[in-house]
Formats: sequence, C-alpha cells, structure tokens
Amino acid sequence: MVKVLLWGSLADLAGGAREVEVEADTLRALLDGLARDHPGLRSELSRGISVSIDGRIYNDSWFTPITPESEVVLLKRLQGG
Amino acid sequence: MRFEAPRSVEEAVTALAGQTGAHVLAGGTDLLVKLRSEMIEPELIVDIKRIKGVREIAAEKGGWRIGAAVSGAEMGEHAGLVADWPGVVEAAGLIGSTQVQGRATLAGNLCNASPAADSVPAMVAAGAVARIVGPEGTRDLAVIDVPKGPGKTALARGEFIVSIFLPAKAPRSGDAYLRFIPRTEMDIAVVGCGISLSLDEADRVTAARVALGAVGPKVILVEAAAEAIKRRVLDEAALADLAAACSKAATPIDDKRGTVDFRRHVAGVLARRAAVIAAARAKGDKA
Amino acid sequence: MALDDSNKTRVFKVVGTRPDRPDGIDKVTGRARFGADMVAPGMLTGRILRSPHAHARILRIDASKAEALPGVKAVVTRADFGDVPDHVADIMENCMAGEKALYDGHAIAAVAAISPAVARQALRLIEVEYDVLPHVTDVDEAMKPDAPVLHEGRQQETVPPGMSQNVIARSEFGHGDIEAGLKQADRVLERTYRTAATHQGYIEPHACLATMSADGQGDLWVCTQGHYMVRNTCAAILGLEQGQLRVTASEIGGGFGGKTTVFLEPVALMLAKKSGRPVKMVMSRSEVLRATGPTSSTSIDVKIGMRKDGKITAAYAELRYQGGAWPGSPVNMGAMSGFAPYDLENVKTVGWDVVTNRPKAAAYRAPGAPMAAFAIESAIDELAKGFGLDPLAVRLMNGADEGTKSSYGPTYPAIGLKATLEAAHKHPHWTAPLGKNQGRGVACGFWFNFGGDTCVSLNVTPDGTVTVSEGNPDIGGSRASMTMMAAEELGIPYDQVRTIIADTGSLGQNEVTDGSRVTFAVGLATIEAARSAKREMCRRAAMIWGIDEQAVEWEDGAARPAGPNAGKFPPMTIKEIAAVASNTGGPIAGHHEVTAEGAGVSFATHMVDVEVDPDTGATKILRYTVFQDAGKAVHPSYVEGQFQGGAVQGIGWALNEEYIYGEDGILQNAGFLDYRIPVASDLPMIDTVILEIPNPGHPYGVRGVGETSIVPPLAAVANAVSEAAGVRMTQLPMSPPRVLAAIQAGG
Amino acid sequence: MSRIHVTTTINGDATEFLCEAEATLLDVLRDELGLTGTKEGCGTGDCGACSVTVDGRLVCSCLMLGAEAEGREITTIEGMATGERLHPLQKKFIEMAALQCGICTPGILVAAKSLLERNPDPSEEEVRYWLAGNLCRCTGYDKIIRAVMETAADMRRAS
Repeated sequence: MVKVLLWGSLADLAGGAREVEVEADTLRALLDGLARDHPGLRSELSRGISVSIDGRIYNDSWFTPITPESEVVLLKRLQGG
Repeated sequence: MRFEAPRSVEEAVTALAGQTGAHVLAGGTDLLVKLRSEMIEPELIVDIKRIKGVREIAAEKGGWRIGAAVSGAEMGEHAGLVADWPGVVEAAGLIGSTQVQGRATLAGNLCNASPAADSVPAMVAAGAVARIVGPEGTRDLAVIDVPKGPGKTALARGEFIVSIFLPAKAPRSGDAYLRFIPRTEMDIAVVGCGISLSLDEADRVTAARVALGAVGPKVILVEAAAEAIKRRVLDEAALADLAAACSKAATPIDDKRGTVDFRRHVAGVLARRAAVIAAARAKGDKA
Repeated sequence: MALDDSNKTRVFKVVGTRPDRPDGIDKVTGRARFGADMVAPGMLTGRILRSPHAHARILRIDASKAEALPGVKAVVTRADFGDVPDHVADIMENCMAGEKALYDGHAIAAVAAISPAVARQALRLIEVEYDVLPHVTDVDEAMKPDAPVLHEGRQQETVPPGMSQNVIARSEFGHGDIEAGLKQADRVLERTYRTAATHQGYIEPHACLATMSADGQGDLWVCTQGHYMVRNTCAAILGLEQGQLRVTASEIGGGFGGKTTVFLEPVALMLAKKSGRPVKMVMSRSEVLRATGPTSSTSIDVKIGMRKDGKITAAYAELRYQGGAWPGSPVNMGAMSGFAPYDLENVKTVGWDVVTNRPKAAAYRAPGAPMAAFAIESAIDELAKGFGLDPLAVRLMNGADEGTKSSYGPTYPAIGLKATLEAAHKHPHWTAPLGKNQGRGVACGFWFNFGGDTCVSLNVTPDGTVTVSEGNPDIGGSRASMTMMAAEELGIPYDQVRTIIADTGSLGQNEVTDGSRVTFAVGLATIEAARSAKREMCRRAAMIWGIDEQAVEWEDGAARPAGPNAGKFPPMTIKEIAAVASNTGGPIAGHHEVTAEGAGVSFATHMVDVEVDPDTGATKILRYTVFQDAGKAVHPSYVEGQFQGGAVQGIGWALNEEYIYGEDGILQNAGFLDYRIPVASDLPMIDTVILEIPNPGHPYGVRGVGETSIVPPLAAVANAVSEAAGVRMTQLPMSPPRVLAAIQAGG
Repeated sequence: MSRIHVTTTINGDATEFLCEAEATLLDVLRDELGLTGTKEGCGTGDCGACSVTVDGRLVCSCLMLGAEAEGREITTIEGMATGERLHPLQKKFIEMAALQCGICTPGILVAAKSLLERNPDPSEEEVRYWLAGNLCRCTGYDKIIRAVMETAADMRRAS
C-alpha cells in the first residue's frame, strides 16, 4: 500500500482524510485506485492533477514506479507561463 | 483621403479652406495617432513642412520666431534659443521620446489642444504669441488664447499656425518648466508648471508669469501665484505662498493618470521647484 | 545511460561559456522573420470586430452589408464554427463570442478583405444588436451574492453553497494547526493586500498567416510559445485532423506566458477556409491589451504569527484571484507557492477562483505566484521589522531546506533557497549605506518549474557537423543553449552544431515553451539524442575496428577503443565516422522523445534600494540585485538576462502597470502610453548573482530559470518603498498618487 | 483612391513607390518595399520598434506618412551593416547578449547608432534617456545599455 497525501480541499472530498492508502506500484495504478476507492475525488482527478513522488513532480507518466516507501503528494495541476 | 504638400502659405490656406475635413500635418505625432485609431477620418491632409521658412528659427526684435514645423530636437540644438528660453525648450523636449522629438513641434502641441500639452504652460509663462494665417490674412494671438478646451482651438476654418514668437528675454530673467509623470519618460503630464520670472538686483521678483497644465480643461495662467511672489525674495515663505496659490488655482479631475488631490498638491510642488530653477537662471547660475 | 550523472564533479567545456547565439545575426540585421513578417501570394487581410460592451447578450449579427462590400472575401461569426469539443469550448468562446460578449474587446465577428482599408470598412458595416447587461470587473465585487453573473452552472463542488455563481472553485492547501500555532506567537499580523491586473507586455502583437485547402489541409505561420499547442487546439476547434494541419512557428517577439493559447489562429483558418485565400491577421496594440493576456487582479488576506525571535509559528493566507471571463485563474499556483520558501509547522492557504467581465487571464511568468509572494513577503517583512529583526536573518531562520516538508505537500530534495539568502547576506549591497528618503527591501520567491512532452532529433551530416531539430520556439536564446548542450555531449566545438526550430510536421508532440521548461526538458532530450548518436557512432567504429562495441568509448568528439583494446587503434573522429556512414549502415542520427519529469524547483532572493520623493510619491529604483539558483547556468549571459528581465517586469508590476477599467467596464488604458511598462531611464543596472545547486533530475544539473525571477520583486520593491516612505504599502501598483496619499494619511 | 507617387532614397538606394495617402512610412517599408526589419509594436509612437532615420533624424516610422518621404533620405535596420560587415553595435549586441526575443532589437540599434553619431561618449544616463522611447520587455535593459556604452568606448578607441 502507498500512502497518498491529499491537499486540504481534496481531503474534504475524500471524506476528510488528509492521507489515504492505495494499492499501487505505478502512477497509473495510483490514479485508478484513487478514483475507485474515493469516488468523491473523481471530478478533481478528471480536471487534471500533478503528483509529487519523492519530491519530483510528475504530470503524465503512467508507469512511473511507486514503492510503499515513496512519498506521494497530489497537487493541483500546475501551469507555467 | 488626399495628401498635399504645398510650397507656400497661400497654397496651404487655399487647400485647407477649400475642403471640409482638412487637417494640417506638421510633425504628425498627434495626427497620425488619431488617424490610426480612427478618431479622425480626414478628407485631406496638408503637409506644411515644405512651406518656406516653417522649419527655421529666426531672430526677431530681440526674441525668436520659431517656424511651425521646427521640431523639439531642432530647438534643443539652437544655442541662442536655449540660452534665452531654456524652460520652453525643455518643455518641448519633454514631448515624447527621442523619436517623437525628431518630429513634434510647438505649434502642433498647441493645436492638439490637449490640457496636458507640455510646451503650452511654458509658452504661456514666456508670453509667447502664435502667428496665424488664414483666408482672412495674418493675425497674432497670444498662445494662452489659442486652446479653448480639450481638442478645441480658436483657429477658424482654413487657418493654421505658421510660427510661434518668443519675445525678447528681459535682463535678469529666467524660465523653467517641470512636469510630473509616473515614469521618467514617455508619459503624458499629470501636472505641468511653467514659470518665467525677472529679478531686481536684490533678487526680488519684479515680474512673474506662472502657468499650469493638466489641471483644468486648458492651460491656466495663475495670476495669484505671480502676485504671491512679486516684490519678494524667493525664500521659503514666498515659495510656500506660490505653491499654495497654484494648488488653489488648479481645477483638476480624477482620471487614469492622477487624482484631484494628487494633482492639486503636485501643482504646488512643481511650481515651487520650477521657481527655484527659473530664479537661478535669472541670476545667471548654471541650471 | 543513467540520468543522474555525477554533475557535481563534471568539468564542462562548452556549458558555462558565453558563445554568440546562432540566430544573432538575423536578429540584429532585421532578417529574422517574426509573426507579421510573412506574406503569401493572394493574401487577404483579416480583422476582428470587438465588443464595445463589458457584458452583453448578442441578439443579432447582420453581416450582409459587409459581405456585399466589394473586396470582402469572407465574414466569420461564431455560427461558422458549430459545436466544438469540451476541452476547447472556453478557448473557442474567447476567440469568438457565442451568446454573450463577456468583456470589452471580446471578438464578435471577423472579415477577410483585399486590403486593410476594405477590411476596416467592412467591420463598420456589420450590424450587431446587443442587450447590454450589468457587469463586474472587481474580484471582491464579483464574489458578492448579488453580483452580475457571467455563467450559470460552472461552479465546482468545492464551493460552499450560497456563494455567487462567479465563484468557480475553492481549494485549500497546507498542514498543521493554524490556531494552535497562532497561540504561540508574540505577534499576529493580519493584513489585506491587493494587486492590479497586468499584461505580459510582449512587444510583438499576435500575428498569423493561415491557408486552408478544400481537402482539409492547412498551413499556419504564427508567433506562439507552442506551435504544437496551436495545431492541436485549432484542429479541435475546426474539426481537422492534427496531421493535416502544419504549423510553423515564426520568431517570437516575447510571450511571457501570453502566447500559450490561441486568439486569432482559429479565426484566421476559418477565414482562409471560407475565402479560399491565404489570410493574414495582425493585432493592434490596443487589441492585444483589450483581448489577450492579462494576469489576475487579486485580493489577498494574510495572517501570520511570529515569535519575537523571528520564528514563524503559523501562516495563513486566503487568496481571491479573478481570472477574467472564464474559469482558470492561477490562484492555485499562488496558494501553493506563496509559503513555499519556508519551513512551517502550521501553514494553510485557501484559494478562490473567480470570473469577471475581463479578458480571460493567460499565463504570465510564474502564473499566480508573484501576487501571493507580494502579500506574504510583505507581511513577513513587516513582522520582522516590527521586532527590530534583520529581515534576511528571519527568512534564513524560517527558510526551507533539503528535507523540509513544503507548504504545498512534498518534501524538498536539495534546494537553493538558503544559498540565495546567504549570498544576499554577505553581498556588499546588503550593508551599503542608505540616504534620506531611501529604503531597502528584500523578498524571496519560488517556482515549481516544469518538464513535459519533448522531442529532439539530432542528425550527423556527411561532413560530420550536426543539426539539432527541436520543437520549442526560441524566445530568449534557447537555440544557443541546445547547441551548447549538443556540442558538450558530443565533445565537438559549438560552431559545428546548428539548432533549428522544426515545424509540427517534423517532430512529435512538444509541450509549449512555458513553465521554465525548455533549457531543462529540451536540453535533457538534446543530451539524450546526442548520447544515442554517440552510441551509434561507437558501434560504427567498433565495426570498422572489428572489436566489440562495448569496448568503444566516446571522448572529445571521437570514438576510442577502450578496455583491453585501449590504444590499439587511433581514435575515429565524428568527421571520420560520418564520412563513411554510407559504408557502415547509413546516415547517423540520434533522437529522443520523452515526457520530461523531474524539473527541479527554483528559489530566488531579491534586494532593492529605492528613493521615494515625499512631495510627489514618486519612486526611483536606485539599486537592484538578484540572487537565484540556476542549477547549472548553461549560457550564463542568458541566465542573467532572465533574472534581469523578470526583475524589471516585477518592478513594473510593483510601481506603475495596471489595467484601469471605468465604471462602464471599458478598459481605459489600452495602449503603451498609459499601460506603463518600465522604460530604460526608469532603471539602474540589474546586478545578478547566479547560484548553482545542481538539479539531480537533469544530466547537467539544469533548473529552469525564467519564471522565478518575477516572483520576489513585487514584495521586494514594496518592502523598500514602505521603508523609504515610512508607511506600509499594501496595494499595487504603488503609483505616485497612491504613495503620496499613504504618506499624507500616515504622516 | 489615387495613389501617391513618391521618390526617395532608402539605405542609399534611389527608390520609388506608390502609396495611399493614409499609409504610414512603416506600412510602406514593410508592405510595399519588403523591408520587414522595421517592426510595429504599437502604431502610436510609444514603443520605438519602428525607429528609422529620416535625413539623419531619428523618428518613429509609424508616425510619418509614406508620402512625406518624398525627397528624403531614409535609413532602416537593413542599411546598418555593410554587406557582411556588421556595424560595431550589431556585433556588440550579439557578443553581450543584449537581445532576448529580438523584436525590439532593430529599433534599438537604429536609435543607438543615431545617438553615437551625435554623442560618441554618452553617459549611462544619456543612453538611458535617449533609448527611453524604445521599449524592451525581455532584458530589463541592462545588457542593452552596457552594449551601447561598450560600443561607444570601442569606437572612440578605434577613431
């Protein structure tokens, strides 16, 4: 199981838990697991998010490996200028 | 739209009088902006720059006659004019960028009739007179009487300004113009102040003209400000009275460039600072 | 080859030097072709009719008179586009209004005609009947329950019930317990800050030239930060296949985020389609200001608790950003970045995304971050100075470091914040004496930096020189950086490599030039492409030598036998290998396609001295120094240029730039005369100090540098002005009337 | 609309063109003569990207009608280098990275050349005020000002 840290208002949509656990070994499995286990997150997930894995930010790479020790943080989708 | 570049005053007057929607082109720095933004749609543009004499600065009766197409840059390069009327030259030199200086003219700045025109308070302080030609002949009109309000002038159809006359500089006199803008360049004056004054041997003010720009629908000649410093040495008290008179005389509006309170206050600040420069010049100090 | 090279010890030969940029001569001679510089035979002029109202229902558009005007070849309204996919629906609306005009300057119709004069005349002949509606342009006003509503049904589930429909979304970030933290403070400061909307202010107006054939093939020449984005967006809007639309990026005259979306392009393609002729469209400056760009105006509450030793015990901010007429203001980035420079036990930010009757906010250099930094860095400064503490020391005491749990969630790897603060502290600027009416301000800033889809193709020519094709417009010298990284990796001289920006037909998908991603991501792909070419060249040499390819290594531009074969054969240079490429298997190339992830975050500290004229409120910038972490500066001159340019844009934002709307909702300063960007005489030299804390996510340690530099200056200037004026400034711009009023009220 | 016939000199070459009365010199240079090195950033004389010289005087070509060019001598950015030999300012701008996007560069070079012809030894303040009408959004002006000052110093040494 991977621990996933949610941002404040996202946590509200997941029933208030700031941290949820998902069975996942890749980013894709993580996102699928979140949507499956926490239907309240689906709208935000579909709007696009970024994920920080051990301090590095990932947007799209489904098969980025994740281990149970990874620090995983969901972020609002970032946009540059 | 047609374009004509007459060689004589008579041809120019005939062209302007014979066509509604005719506009005079001298430096063009206001006209082309209006053309481009579709604020005006002239039938005819009359370029006066090829008329004999309009690009010259000539000595006359101890003063200077500045042709209507003389640019700010050309004024700044004329040593005699700079020595006599540095305030007017500096005011003209503040209009726009170096590029605009290559084209913009005193006459154009005056005829554009913007309340914020930089050269106009300086010319009014200097007692400048515009020479106007038209179908009825030639007439001279004090610069202060040329603008009537924003975008409006005393010129009749077919008339245009052919030159500006700056009178002979009196002994122990000096002029100065200062404006306030948010940046250091490239802005329209939020407040402008032109001052011309003369001193006696004891450095008391014997004559003064104080004019404000951008604080009313047209340039304001502030008699009370001149009175406030006449017969006085420009000490702190006199300068404070001058500033107060200018702030009181200002009738500004709130707009995108400044507020009423700001403009009133800064009118006084600029008057005080300009007076110090003008007085130093009157004394012959380098300033 | 692994990404994590030992870049700390690597000795660079090309990277870190300052060669002439490859496009330099074109750009100093006027030969470089920008958006408006292209022509096509039979080309028409396209022009747009824009709404004179801030908010109005469009009841009727009658273009029949315009269509009948001789010389008019096409008129386009929204009806020509039909339904478009959801993901481009708002972009479509912004390019051409549907049922409502939502801001002053909103596009209503467009014409293509044989000359600009005919096009102008045609616009006047288009009759539009409007039902003018109440409007709202201020963010706080727009949030009020009785505010005029722009859209129904766009509010997200994150917004509490009962709020105006203009409030689109709420988001919250942070950790810890604010109330508990505040109780530990010796002082709690609460302040509200406001910033005005500013425009990116690129000097080149938007421009494009479109052709469109009846068979669905199109070509577009356009100034943009991302021609692949233009292709994909236009294809979606016009119902084209992406492969049928070829987009070529012109040279780009500045963007700063403002050219990361489309405005004219779909309209130009539609006009070209309807007229059957090439159509060129170029915006006027007034159109640029009315209908493109700007960033959000904001209203921000900050509440920070500090102990008297300077330790921050709790930090809270509530940020309200209006993003113009559609959802998507950069408030989240403001909320996530504002406290990012600090190691905080208790931190929380709340962001509100609000719509108003203004042009849709486009990205602007570190979108959302400068305003948040202005509010937060002002509050920290006020607290520090209130306790008589050194504001740099307070920032160092609270500063984030490797291992800090950031305010937006992740734990930081190696970062450079403290390095910038320490460099600032020991810089002579910090201790230089100040005169009367002068003040000094400092502030920190943070930006995430991005990667994204990237393709690079590197070809070795028969004579052994190298061409690099990349897909990101060169907005500030990136061709030079790519050329340098390719030369570095191949071990050949800089002048043996030429980099071009390829059109959309020549490479795979590339993310736009944004998020400070290009030197990082395109650089990474360039290095990988070079490595793949090197591997191939080693293989060719091994074939020639008849040894195992594993026993060949690449060094200084040549393949060399290694291991047991070392010294057995003379090295083969790239030129020698290239010369026989046709005999050893064919042309040699390397390419790399990647979704670049792992961009390293970046921090900066800015220091500025100002003098305020107490009689007029005018501020003069006396001295300015930027301290920023670049990871590794590939071309230091262009890194410095990014630092300096960002600082000066920030100075403009701080002092004079603002969107000014009248009571009628009409923009009053749609020109460079009254939209006042800094001019040369407003400024001193901008000194720079480049720190290099390598990014482990890049082979050379590169971090993006373009955006971070605009984050601190708003606050740094505000802190300096506040000190000089003796009164705390909480609203931008700090224009002279505002500063004078504050001095008079405070004194 | 009858077009106006204009005879002029551009970058030393005798040139004739026809233009509408309302066409600006900038329109003529770019659209009639293909001299697109002169840029339009604002069309109102506020940005300086369209700087050219007319009879040696620096002006904004957007604030001058094409018809006014009759009999004048006009110099644009295309006339700055001699064949493949760059003007010292052009060389210095590349060497010192005094451009980023490059859109303001032609106007700034034309303006800076005009300054150095009048004042071979300008102070930093003089350079800054002379160039105040040339907006640059990328560089913060630092490297531009330095490049102009250094070119002036080089040219003084060379003469």
